[in-house]
Amino acid sequence: MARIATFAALIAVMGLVPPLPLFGNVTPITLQTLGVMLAGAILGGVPGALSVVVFLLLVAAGMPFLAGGQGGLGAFFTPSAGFLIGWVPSAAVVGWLARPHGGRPAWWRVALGTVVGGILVVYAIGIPVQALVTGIPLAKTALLSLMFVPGDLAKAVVTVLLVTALARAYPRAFRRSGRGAGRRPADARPANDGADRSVVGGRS
Amino acid sequence: MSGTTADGRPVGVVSPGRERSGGEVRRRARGRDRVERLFGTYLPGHSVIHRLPAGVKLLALAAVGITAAAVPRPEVLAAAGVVTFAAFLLAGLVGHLARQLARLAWLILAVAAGQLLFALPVPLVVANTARMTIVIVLASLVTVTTPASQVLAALERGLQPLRRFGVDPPRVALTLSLTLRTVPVLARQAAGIRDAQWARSGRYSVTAFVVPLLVAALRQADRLADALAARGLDKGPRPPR
Amino acid sequence: MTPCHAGPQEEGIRFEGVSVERGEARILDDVTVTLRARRTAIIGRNGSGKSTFVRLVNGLVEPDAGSVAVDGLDSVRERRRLRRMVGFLFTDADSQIVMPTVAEDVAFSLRGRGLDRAEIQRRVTEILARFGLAERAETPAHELSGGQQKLLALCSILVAEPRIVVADEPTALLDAVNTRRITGVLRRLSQRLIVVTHDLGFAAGCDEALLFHESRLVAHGAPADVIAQYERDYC
Amino acid sequence: MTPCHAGPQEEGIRFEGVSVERGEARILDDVTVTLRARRTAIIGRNGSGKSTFVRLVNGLVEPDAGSVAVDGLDSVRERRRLRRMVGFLFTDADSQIVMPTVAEDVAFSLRGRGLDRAEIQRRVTEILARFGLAERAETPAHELSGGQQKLLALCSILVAEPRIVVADEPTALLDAVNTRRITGVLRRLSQRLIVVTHDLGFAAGCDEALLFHESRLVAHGAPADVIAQYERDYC
Ligand SMILES: Nc1ncnc2c1ncn2[C@@H]1O[C@H](COP(=O)(O)OP(=O)(O)OP(=O)(O)O)[C@@H](O)[C@H]1O
Ligand SMILES: Nc1ncnc2c1ncn2[C@@H]1O[C@H](COP(=O)(O)OP(=O)(O)OP(=O)(O)O)[C@@H](O)[C@H]1O
Ligand SMILES: O=C(O)CCCC[C@@H]1SC[C@@H]2NC(=O)N[C@@H]21
Ligand SMILES: [Mg+2]
Ligand SMILES: [Mg+2]
Repeated sequence: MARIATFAALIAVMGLVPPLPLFGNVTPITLQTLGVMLAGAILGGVPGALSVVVFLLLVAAGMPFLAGGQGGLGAFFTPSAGFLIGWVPSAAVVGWLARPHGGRPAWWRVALGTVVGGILVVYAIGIPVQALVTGIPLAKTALLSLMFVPGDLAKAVVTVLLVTALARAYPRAFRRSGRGAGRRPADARPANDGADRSVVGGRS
Repeated sequence: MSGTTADGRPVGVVSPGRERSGGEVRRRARGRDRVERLFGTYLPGHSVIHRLPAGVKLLALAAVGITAAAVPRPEVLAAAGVVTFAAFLLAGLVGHLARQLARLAWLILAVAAGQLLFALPVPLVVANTARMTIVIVLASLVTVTTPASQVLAALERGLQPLRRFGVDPPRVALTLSLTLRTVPVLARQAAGIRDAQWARSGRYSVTAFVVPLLVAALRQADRLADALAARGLDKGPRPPR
Repeated sequence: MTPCHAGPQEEGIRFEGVSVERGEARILDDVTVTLRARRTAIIGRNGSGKSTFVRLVNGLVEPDAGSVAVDGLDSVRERRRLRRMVGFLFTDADSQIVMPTVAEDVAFSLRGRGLDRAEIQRRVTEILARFGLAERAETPAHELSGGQQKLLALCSILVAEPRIVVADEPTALLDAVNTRRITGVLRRLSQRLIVVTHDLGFAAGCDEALLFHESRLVAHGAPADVIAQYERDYC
Repeated sequence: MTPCHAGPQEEGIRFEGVSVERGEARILDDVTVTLRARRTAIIGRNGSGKSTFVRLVNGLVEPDAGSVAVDGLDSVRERRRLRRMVGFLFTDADSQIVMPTVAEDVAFSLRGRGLDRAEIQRRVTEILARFGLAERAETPAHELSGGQQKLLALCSILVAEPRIVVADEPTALLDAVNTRRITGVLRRLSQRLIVVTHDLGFAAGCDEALLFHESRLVAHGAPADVIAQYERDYC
């Protein structure tokens, strides 16, 4: 629960970075998608998605946590509402693809997860909703949304780099079980960081 | 885990509308602005709209939103527009409506221009844009007339039926509060990291910023979990491995 | 020293052959001791295992070998009851405060005790008044100064009426005045106190002291003697 | 006191009528002073404005009124040059460490100076050896102990060869040995040093001291006098 709350807060903090409103489109480019990808990749599928849910509930309650200090129920009726909703399954899919068995993810899995979950899933929900709200035909809306692709790909790359760097900087991040997970006989302890090179631990 | 504060207000947030004596109000006004910026966009007041239960407002909003989307006829939209305007009048927030519309202007224009660009018929463009605008400003009316704590409490009540699917509303409410507490903590850490990074290299790089921020966040999460445990809140059952 | 068949009535905090491991490392190694004094100071170098040791008291850390019993309650099996008995003051007030506003944070400690709202409200107000925070009840916790945050953390602990207070470096980062204020409050507590501190002056004022070095308990006795040993052998 | 037409050759860190505001609050109020001593201590209560004051030195905080000049360089206009001249040790080592491992973190300070890899590597190894961290070069920086993290932060600053070192509460949370170690390093620095500290003993060993109270500079002079005033009037 603490991690879910903290990552929800992290997504909010990333909203403090000023967004880039691109002329000609009504949906801003924001760093928050990076937060969503990270939540999925680091927390895993379900907790990652839950942290996005928590974040969105707070937005709905009126917190100005969206890019550019936006917030409130109105946010769920703008053209970008679908993207917001899409963040929930997005984090889940990123988590499932990146870390199907928990533990430290392989870089190519993170890459796969962020592209499929972090980009495709978000677009799959966001673009139709935007088309619906604005009344602009789906195909044209999709065309407009192409301008997000470079930014989102960059965020996917950054996520891969970050997850790899984090694994080095703070290996505890990916421990399968948190601290205090209960008593285990000494010889059955899961592989720790030092054991990475060994075959113990059965990490995928 | 009752999900309420000491004085019986529901979880969460400061109630920025609490009255204080005259001088105090002015002295605190600035601080209150800061609170509001961080903790929500409620504008205190005593109108009928302010006093309506949060749940009623949320349901009304949903009703208008769904009707406008399902029956996109000019007379329906006109009626919705009138209702919305009347609600703002009742709340005494016409000024806020104007500001809100001004803020939305670029969005409205962009949406309308986009549709015209794609050669949609003008009446349809007007209807589409009007529908979107009405729902957004009506939603913002709900937000500014309802303290965030009430919205959260209504949410908690609204989640009750989901108990059957394993949702634990008080736990959700608690998580929301924890998040609110954590936002300023992380924001301050983020500022510290940005300062340190600049002081050392004179440039900003995303990885050199986000890696320490992630580490800080994860540590904060661990410490928060410890603090919760120490204060009597046991961690939920771990999923079996 | 302590009889092994001690019943649950037994007073004191008993550590029996306690070891804690993290990865390959033993961060606490075979500690056996019983704390009976009213105020116990824990001293030692950075990384010597002090925080780990006090976290055993309320089950935040579980022993990998040995056992911890507080007044006869096992720290693992009776963890839930123990946590009600022990108030824990963390070094970093930022992570100790879990709710957005001052009053809510104090009220959080009274959750799930079957108290009604008015009663919770009464107790929260009373304790905030006692520590001079009454006016700040509705303030967001992050707007308090460092000293006030520590006081809030103390309020949130004491409102739950613990039998034992554990404080891990309670005065770090505080100025002279705030330090005096917090140590004054801690000294005057009626509860049993276990305090980890680098402030040897404060340690000297306690009733007993423990010295840790490289994961081992190396001295236990009168503060003056233990401090002397610390300064002689490990500084 | 200081001539207004001072040229860029001027030595010393000159604050001229500096105020800093945050919201309605003045967190630093009309400070005029010139620091010329080799080691300056800044003391005062929590929230008195000490950190704000030292952050002016390398342009992390910009004055809302008045100006700051370091050896004649304006802290706002010449911010980039200043940043290279000033090494800043933050209170919280956690946020100061920006790269995953010890060696990478030190190397980060040498980025963008046009040094080749071998040279960077050489300097990093040298400074780590000087501070006893050579063996930990490949360790994740966040796994170091508190004292080691502070040493790492110092390495990362000194490797860039600053002319001025600013340290904001460098010994908070450290044990007696690590405190002595860090203060020892700071005392022996050849650079000019500005240190914010609650450790009045350390302040006493500096060449001059500044006392802040409620956003104002209330004393400037020999450490012994300034400390005496602090203890007399503000404690
Ligand atoms: N979860 C953990 N995983 C790995 N190592 C740990 C963990 N917790 C603590 N340690 C290590 O155990 C040792 C003892 O830590 P502890 O926090 O008990 O020291 P301490 O005496 O409180 O030190 P300080 O005075 O710096 O607070 C340290 O070397 C620390 O790095
Ligand atoms: N960004 C900010 N916004 C609002 N207030 C601030 C900001 N930065 C500092 N302050 C306030 O300015 C005052 C002085 O802060 P500063 O950090 O300089 O104090 P300090 O003397 O370093 O205290 P300490 O000993 O606790 O570190 C404090 O009351 C603080 O709350
Ligand atoms: O802040 C909002 O109102 C929602 C923003 C949604 C932004 C979408 S998410 C996918 C795409 N990538 C971006 O950077 N922005 C859009
Ligand atoms: Mg400790
Ligand atoms: Mg400070």
